Amino acid sequence: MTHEILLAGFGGQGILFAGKLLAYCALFEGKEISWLPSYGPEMRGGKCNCSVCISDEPIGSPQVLEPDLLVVLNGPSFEAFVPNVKPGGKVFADSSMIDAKTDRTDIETFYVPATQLADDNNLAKGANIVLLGKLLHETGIFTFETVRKALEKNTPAKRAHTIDNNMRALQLGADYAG
Amino acid sequence: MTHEILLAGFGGQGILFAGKLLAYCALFEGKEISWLPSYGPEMRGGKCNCSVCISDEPIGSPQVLEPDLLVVLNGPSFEAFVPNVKPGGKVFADSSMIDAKTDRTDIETFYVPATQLADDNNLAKGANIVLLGKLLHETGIFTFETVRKALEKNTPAKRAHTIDNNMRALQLGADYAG
Amino acid sequence: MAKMSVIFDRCKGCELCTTACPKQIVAIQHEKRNKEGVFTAYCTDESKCIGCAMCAMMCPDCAIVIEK
Amino acid sequence: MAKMSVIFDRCKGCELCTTACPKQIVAIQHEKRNKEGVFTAYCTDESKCIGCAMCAMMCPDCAIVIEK
Amino acid sequence: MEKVLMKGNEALAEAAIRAGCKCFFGYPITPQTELSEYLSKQMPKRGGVFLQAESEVAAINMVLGAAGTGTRVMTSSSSPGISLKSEGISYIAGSDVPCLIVNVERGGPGLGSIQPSQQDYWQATKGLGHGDFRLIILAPNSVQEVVNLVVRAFDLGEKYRVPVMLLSDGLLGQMMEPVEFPEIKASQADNSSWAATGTKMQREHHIVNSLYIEANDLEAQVRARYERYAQIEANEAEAETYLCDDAEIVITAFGATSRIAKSAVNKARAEGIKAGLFRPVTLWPFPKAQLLDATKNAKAVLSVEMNMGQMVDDVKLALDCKIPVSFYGRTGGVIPSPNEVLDQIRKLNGGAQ
Amino acid sequence: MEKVLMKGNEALAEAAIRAGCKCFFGYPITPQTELSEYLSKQMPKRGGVFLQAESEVAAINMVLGAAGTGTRVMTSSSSPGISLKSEGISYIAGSDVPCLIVNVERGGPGLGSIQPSQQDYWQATKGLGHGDFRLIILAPNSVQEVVNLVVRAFDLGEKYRVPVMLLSDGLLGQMMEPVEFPEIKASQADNSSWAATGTKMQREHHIVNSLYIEANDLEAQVRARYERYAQIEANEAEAETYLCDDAEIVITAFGATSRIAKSAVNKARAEGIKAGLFRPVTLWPFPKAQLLDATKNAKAVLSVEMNMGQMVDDVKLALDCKIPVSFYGRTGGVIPSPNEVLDQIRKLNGGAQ
Amino acid sequence: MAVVFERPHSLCDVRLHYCAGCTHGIIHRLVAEVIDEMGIEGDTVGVCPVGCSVFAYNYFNCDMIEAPHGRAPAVATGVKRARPDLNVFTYQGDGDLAAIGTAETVHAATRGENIVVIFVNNGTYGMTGGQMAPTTLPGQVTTTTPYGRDPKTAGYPVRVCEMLSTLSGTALAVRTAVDTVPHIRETKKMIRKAFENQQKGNGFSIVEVLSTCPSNWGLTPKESIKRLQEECIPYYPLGVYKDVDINEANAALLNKGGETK
Amino acid sequence: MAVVFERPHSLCDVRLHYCAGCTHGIIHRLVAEVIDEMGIEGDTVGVCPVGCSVFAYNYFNCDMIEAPHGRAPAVATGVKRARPDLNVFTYQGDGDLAAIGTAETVHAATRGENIVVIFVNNGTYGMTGGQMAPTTLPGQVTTTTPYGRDPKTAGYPVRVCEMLSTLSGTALAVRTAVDTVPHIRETKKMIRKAFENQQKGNGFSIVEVLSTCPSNWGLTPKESIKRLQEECIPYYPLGVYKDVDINEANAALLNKGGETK
Ligand SMILES: Cc1ncc(C[n+]2csc(CCOP(=O)(O)OP(=O)(O)O)c2C)c(N)n1
Ligand SMILES: Cc1ncc(C[n+]2csc(CCOP(=O)(O)OP(=O)(O)O)c2C)c(N)n1
Ligand code: SF4
Ligand code: SF4
Ligand code: SF4
Ligand code: SF4
Ligand code: SF4
Ligand code: SF4
Ligand SMILES: [Mg+2]
Ligand SMILES: [Mg+2]
Repeated sequence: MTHEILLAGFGGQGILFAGKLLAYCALFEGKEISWLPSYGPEMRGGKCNCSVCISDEPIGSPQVLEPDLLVVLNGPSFEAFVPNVKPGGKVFADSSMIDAKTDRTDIETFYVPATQLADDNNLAKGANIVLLGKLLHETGIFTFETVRKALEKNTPAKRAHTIDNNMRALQLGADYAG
Repeated sequence: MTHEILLAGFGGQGILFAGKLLAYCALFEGKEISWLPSYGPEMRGGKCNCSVCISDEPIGSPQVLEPDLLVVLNGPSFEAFVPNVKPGGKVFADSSMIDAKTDRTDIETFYVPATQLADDNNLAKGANIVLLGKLLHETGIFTFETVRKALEKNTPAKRAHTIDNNMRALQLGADYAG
Repeated sequence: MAKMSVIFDRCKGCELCTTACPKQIVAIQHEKRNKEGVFTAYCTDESKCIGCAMCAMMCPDCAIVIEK
Repeated sequence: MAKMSVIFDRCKGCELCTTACPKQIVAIQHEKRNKEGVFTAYCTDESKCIGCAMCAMMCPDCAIVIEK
Repeated sequence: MEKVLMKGNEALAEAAIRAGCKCFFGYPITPQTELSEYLSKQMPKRGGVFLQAESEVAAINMVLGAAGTGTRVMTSSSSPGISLKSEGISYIAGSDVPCLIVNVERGGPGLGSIQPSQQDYWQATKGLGHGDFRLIILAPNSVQEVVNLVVRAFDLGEKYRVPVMLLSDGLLGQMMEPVEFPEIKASQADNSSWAATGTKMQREHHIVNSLYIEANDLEAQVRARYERYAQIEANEAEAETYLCDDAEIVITAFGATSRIAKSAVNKARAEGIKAGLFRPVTLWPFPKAQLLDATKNAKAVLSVEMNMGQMVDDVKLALDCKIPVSFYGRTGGVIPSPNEVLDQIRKLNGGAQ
Repeated sequence: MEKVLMKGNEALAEAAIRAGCKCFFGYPITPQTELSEYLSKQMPKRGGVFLQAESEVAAINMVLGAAGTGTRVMTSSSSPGISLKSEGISYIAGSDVPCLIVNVERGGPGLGSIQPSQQDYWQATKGLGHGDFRLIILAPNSVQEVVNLVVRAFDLGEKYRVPVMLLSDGLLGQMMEPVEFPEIKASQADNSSWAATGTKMQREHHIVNSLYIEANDLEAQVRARYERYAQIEANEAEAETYLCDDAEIVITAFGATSRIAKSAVNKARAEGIKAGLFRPVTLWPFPKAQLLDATKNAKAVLSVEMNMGQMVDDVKLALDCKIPVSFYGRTGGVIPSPNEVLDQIRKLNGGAQ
Repeated sequence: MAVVFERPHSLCDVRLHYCAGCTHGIIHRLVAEVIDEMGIEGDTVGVCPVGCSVFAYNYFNCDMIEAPHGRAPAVATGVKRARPDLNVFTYQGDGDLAAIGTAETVHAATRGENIVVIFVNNGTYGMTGGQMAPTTLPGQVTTTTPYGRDPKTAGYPVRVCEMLSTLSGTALAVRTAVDTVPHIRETKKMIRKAFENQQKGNGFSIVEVLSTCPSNWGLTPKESIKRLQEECIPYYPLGVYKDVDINEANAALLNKGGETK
Repeated sequence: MAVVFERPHSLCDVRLHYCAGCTHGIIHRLVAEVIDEMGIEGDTVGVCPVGCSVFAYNYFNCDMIEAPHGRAPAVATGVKRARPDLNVFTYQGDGDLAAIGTAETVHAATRGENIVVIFVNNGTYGMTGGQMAPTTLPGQVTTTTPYGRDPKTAGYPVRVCEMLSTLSGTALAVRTAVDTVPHIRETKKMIRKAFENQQKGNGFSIVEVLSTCPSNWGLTPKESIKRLQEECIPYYPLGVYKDVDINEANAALLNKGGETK
């Protein structure tokens, strides 16, 4: 089993965090993992993406150029990365932020109004997790149980209350039919 | 004709200036010349020496390791450099500053109490030029005329009065019988 | 008669302009995101604007134009 | 009863000590050069020395020793 | 020990603390920042010193001071900051004090970019400052190896009294991988013969110094140091080889690039091309003997780097120019893809047949 | 023109003024001091700028500023000071602005000594700062050639928009020789397409910059620069050969050392040994073709340097490792003597027969 | 109706990359407005720092030069000495100017270098992600002072205007802020004064502007303005620290022409 | 009779290489006397600069480290942080401390780094042959200001104590001279105070000593002392510029413990 996952959007959208959760899930399952961020010089609002490789074999290049799973939170990234998705791959796109649609038919694309869903449910900045929920729902690569463990590992004590919010966001994504 | 001249002493004794006068004399006579100083980090009182090569041929290494003419103004330099003088070479030593004598017989050594002579004649710091006078007298490589031209070239206008003093010092050296 | 207008795609929704307006007629709308995904500032009551440009002075992104 | 003595080979003949002595009994001799070729300082009148060490305080080369 | 997920930069910092590093002096710069940030959190809690200096120049000189007392000390920076440290590094080498210098390379020259690169190979292996001197250069290619080499770096530095550089890059520094921290016995070489720790009025004073005003003295110092360098060359060169035994095409690549090259080698093998990978772990000393051995069946060597070909000369020299060496590289922060490298291998394979 | 006696440092300064250098920024250091001192006297009288900066770091950045306006500008220093300039030099190279940098080398590493050395060969030719870039390196061996190469340096720098280094040393800088100043037509390349001279509201603003945040953009910049480097390698490499035609033993030596080597060659010839001298005038680009030509009858090559053998690799690579290259050097400020070199030649001659 | 307020001409018509609500943008605009109003855009060269404002070369419409981190005053000196006819300004952050660039700043000031320095003090290293800056307040949490800046180990903040005012070459040293419209107006006035100083040959002028960094302060833009007012201004009092005609102020020194050896 | 004045133990019994009459030698002795009297030779590390005093490592009997030009305060910081139990001092010239080392000096001061800095101000670059230093007086002829230092192009002199006094981490900033025995005594007292500050953990102490450079001033040693009195002291007034308990002086700041973000 090898997953090459790319998450992409603006800085500040929680791209790296979402990738980290996936990486931790894989860690709990004893996989080989690499997680590689790439961002511009801006603190917020700049291009930001994250490559996550999960495999049973040692990982060579950690850079995901042709993802089989793409999570994408803004228009420019949608345009830049959808063409590179491997045939048979899956795309999870935040349709609150992205107007475009792809006409590729060799991949599956899920349009989730993630930002809207998050906002509507008082989960501001939760779009990343909403999309993750959808991804897990569609691929089943990790259970929500495992994600909760990853969240626990990656949430400082004084922000522990956010864990439940994030689990809610996950569920929102999973439940979204769209 | 090739002369490899080494002048050596403490900083502040006018070693480099004396070497420069020789170099200028050679320039006036259309020779190939190199002049190379060597000194320690001290402004005054440190080791200081100066290599002057004068030749009809282009000069390779400018460093004089085995001089045929050695002008030496202090004890440590006398000990360091007299052994290196080429057989047949000449040494001009300031005996006011140097107690030692050499027992080399394959070279000619002139002991001139240059500092004393200069002091006695109100030519403080003129020991370098006194020894130069002796050197020119013994070797005849340049005329006093030429040296005067060199002095004129190397004395800033407002110190022009020193030229005559220096000519006097030259003469003192030339006249010293020892 | 004065007019404050926000350049839709330049506004970053930082809200600094909203604090500067002496007439308190600058606010953030929650209807439409611009191409950066931002809910932008707008003038809540054009008739009250005196064109003092305080909002524009405060805007870090030159996203406000004032006409008079 | 005090004694000022100059360490012959350490003295650089700078004359700073000569300016510091309240008794004006420090001077440079012009008889004998040390190994650096320097005419050194000395006490012109040992009997007048009060051992105040002002000369030594002024000497940059620790070339003066005072006994009392 | 439990495996944890860590960025290369953080793992490096943690390994340094475990290796007994007592002082860190640095100045923020992308992409090495996490390293200092990690230490700023941990050092105060674990009995160490973290100090953010006013500049890289100050930082390297603080390293000189701390190293002069015989303390395990490190600094880290990225390319432009390393350039600023070059005078200080030359002094450290000339003063024969050990320390660890980390360069998390980014694109250059000048301000360049903040993306990963290997453009400082020459600077690290040849020109990091004025004068005749060397640094031991270690180039890990995984987060785990970062950890292992940090420990080795401190030990080597003290053994030979030389500064050691760990040459990382934006890719290794920023990526997270699972990592395990081995039990480390923080050894500290005896420095009682030279360190400036106060004479306690019981010995001659120690002088930590690189000035030898007599040329002959300086020459003697330099020659003595080069004898230690000769020992390092004889004993410490290290390389990893992968499928080289029967390889007709050997890729040479170090650090992060070697991972990409490895992926390419695997792809080439899948196509039946006899490709192998030679990865120098020590860039200086360059593992010449190991390369000769790894290329005994090679018809062509391909150096793959994230620069314009800076390692090529060392490869050629190690091979005594006997096997043709070609080059494929990306620069300025662009990471070559395994497929690009594969293409090159294919070309060479065609050419070699 | 009348010949005058001048120190290498002073002649360099005078030549720079005649070549149209309008600004000098420097910081005192032995053994380059006379250069700045000369300019401090002359620049104000001759319409130029002399500014003693607060440090070498400041000086090189002032050079960047002045060069950014398209002005002919130079700086000079000696080894430790050059290390401090390395970040700035990398920026200058990355910003594609021309300038002249003088290194009057002294003994290293660290504070080292103030005697002549050639220990910065590697730094100059390979590692002067982070990132992929090159400087043109010119190495004169007489005061007259210093003068000639200064003029060339400015012209080359502007022609290719690269920084140029004149690599001198304490020997060349301090020695006086008779020198003649040729009539110099101070040419100044057209810089109207890039220099920051004020838009006058008549053009797009010019940006002098080395930052390219997109890795692909930075790579494109670097590759474009390497194309210029390729032209430089093709067109500008220069060497002097002496008695090489029939030489069985060719000495390679640059700068001041080549004079000593020449004396040794003469002595060897007097003994009937077929020795010759190959002297690279440009150290980068290294005159490879010229070396191949000069060694066509050589059985052995001996590199003579005032360092621990830094040019040897370039010589070997130029020869494609086909002729054995041995090395003789002194370091730390010691100047090799012609007799020492002669001994080496004799040994090789014995060995070669 | 006529446009009475819009982007100044010398600020390029592009999106600024700064985070939402970052006051760098205000300061950029003020500099551009002054350049416009003085009509000097065509004869001005700006020098950008390394820091969040590193892309200033894309924003100012005049010719621009990118300096290495901290070296903008030296680069500006090079420009000004080579081309005294040009107006030269630097735009620098607190890490740039008061940490790595301390020597260049102090010496440009003591030389009375005829340049304008716009100094944006936001108490942190914005660009690299919020490390301690020389001007970080005691107790302030940053990514390299995770337990709050403890002056006993991490040092005390540097007060730049106070320090530079001791130097004879400093003509103008003033601290302003951009938290309110009146302060913004004052800041602009001082920037103008600094450029006018340069045109008069009146030496070194520095305008220190207290600015925000919402991203690294971990606050919203509005909260950041509040912190600026409540924590920063009290520590860094606004005001004119020095404002002299340096030639007059140093007349006694300047008359010391000729050789006094 | 007993010896009442001789070379202190912590000054090695070797010839100093300084030029005849150079007051570097006096200052060396004073530092050594203080070290002797405080009995700290065995627990002291000195840091030498690059400058005429570069060989100080041969002169002080305590352990010594040679720093690159200007970087002594950084090297000393490294020593002190690694080994807070040691007494650490630097000995620096004006070129070293106030030109190339400006940033290191200012930041050691602002950090309140617990070290002693002996600053020998002789208004020139002695070692390299008399170039202009940052403290060279206006009008003074040096080898790089051959027509006399013109502040308009070569800048104004830096007054170091005045500048460093503005920094919160500076505990002691004092300027003395070694032109007369009383001044020499005062200098010694201040050096002692600086070392005592360090033992109390009282932060950064600098003793600026006005010194001569007969060789490069082109004067005899006696004339040099006269110039020091007539030209240097008037420009660089002697006195205590700052003398505080930094913990008390900054109590308000230090109490800002914890996170204030
Ligand atoms: C030599 C060097 N060191 C460090 C850096 C990394 N760096 C870039 S910006 C910066 C600090 C920026 O802070 P500041 O000057 O306060 O500007 P701000 O981003 O806060 O506006 C640093 C340390 C660099 N680019 N070059
Ligand atoms: C990086 C570097 N730059 C320059 C020098 C040359 N240099 C040696 S000492 C010195 C100045 C010394 O002046 P100062 O600090 O005033 O000490 P002084 O000799 O006057 O006591 C300089 C510029 C150097 N060694 N290293
Ligand atoms: S111009 Fe004045 S009144 Fe009108 S919206 Fe702006 S701040 Fe309010
Ligand atoms: S200040 Fe400017 S950017 Fe911020 S909300 Fe208002 S208009 Fe938008
Ligand atoms: S002060 Fe010292 S060195 Fe100078 S003359 Fe007196 S004893 Fe000699
Ligand atoms: S000890 Fe006092 S009285 Fe005696 S010689 Fe010295 S200064 Fe004069
Ligand atoms: S990081 Fe801070 S200073 Fe930089 S743009 Fe964002 S808010 Fe502004
Ligand atoms: S050059 Fe000046 S400072 Fe240096 S030792 Fe001589 S007199 Fe003293
Ligand atoms: Mg900042
Ligand atoms: Mg000095």
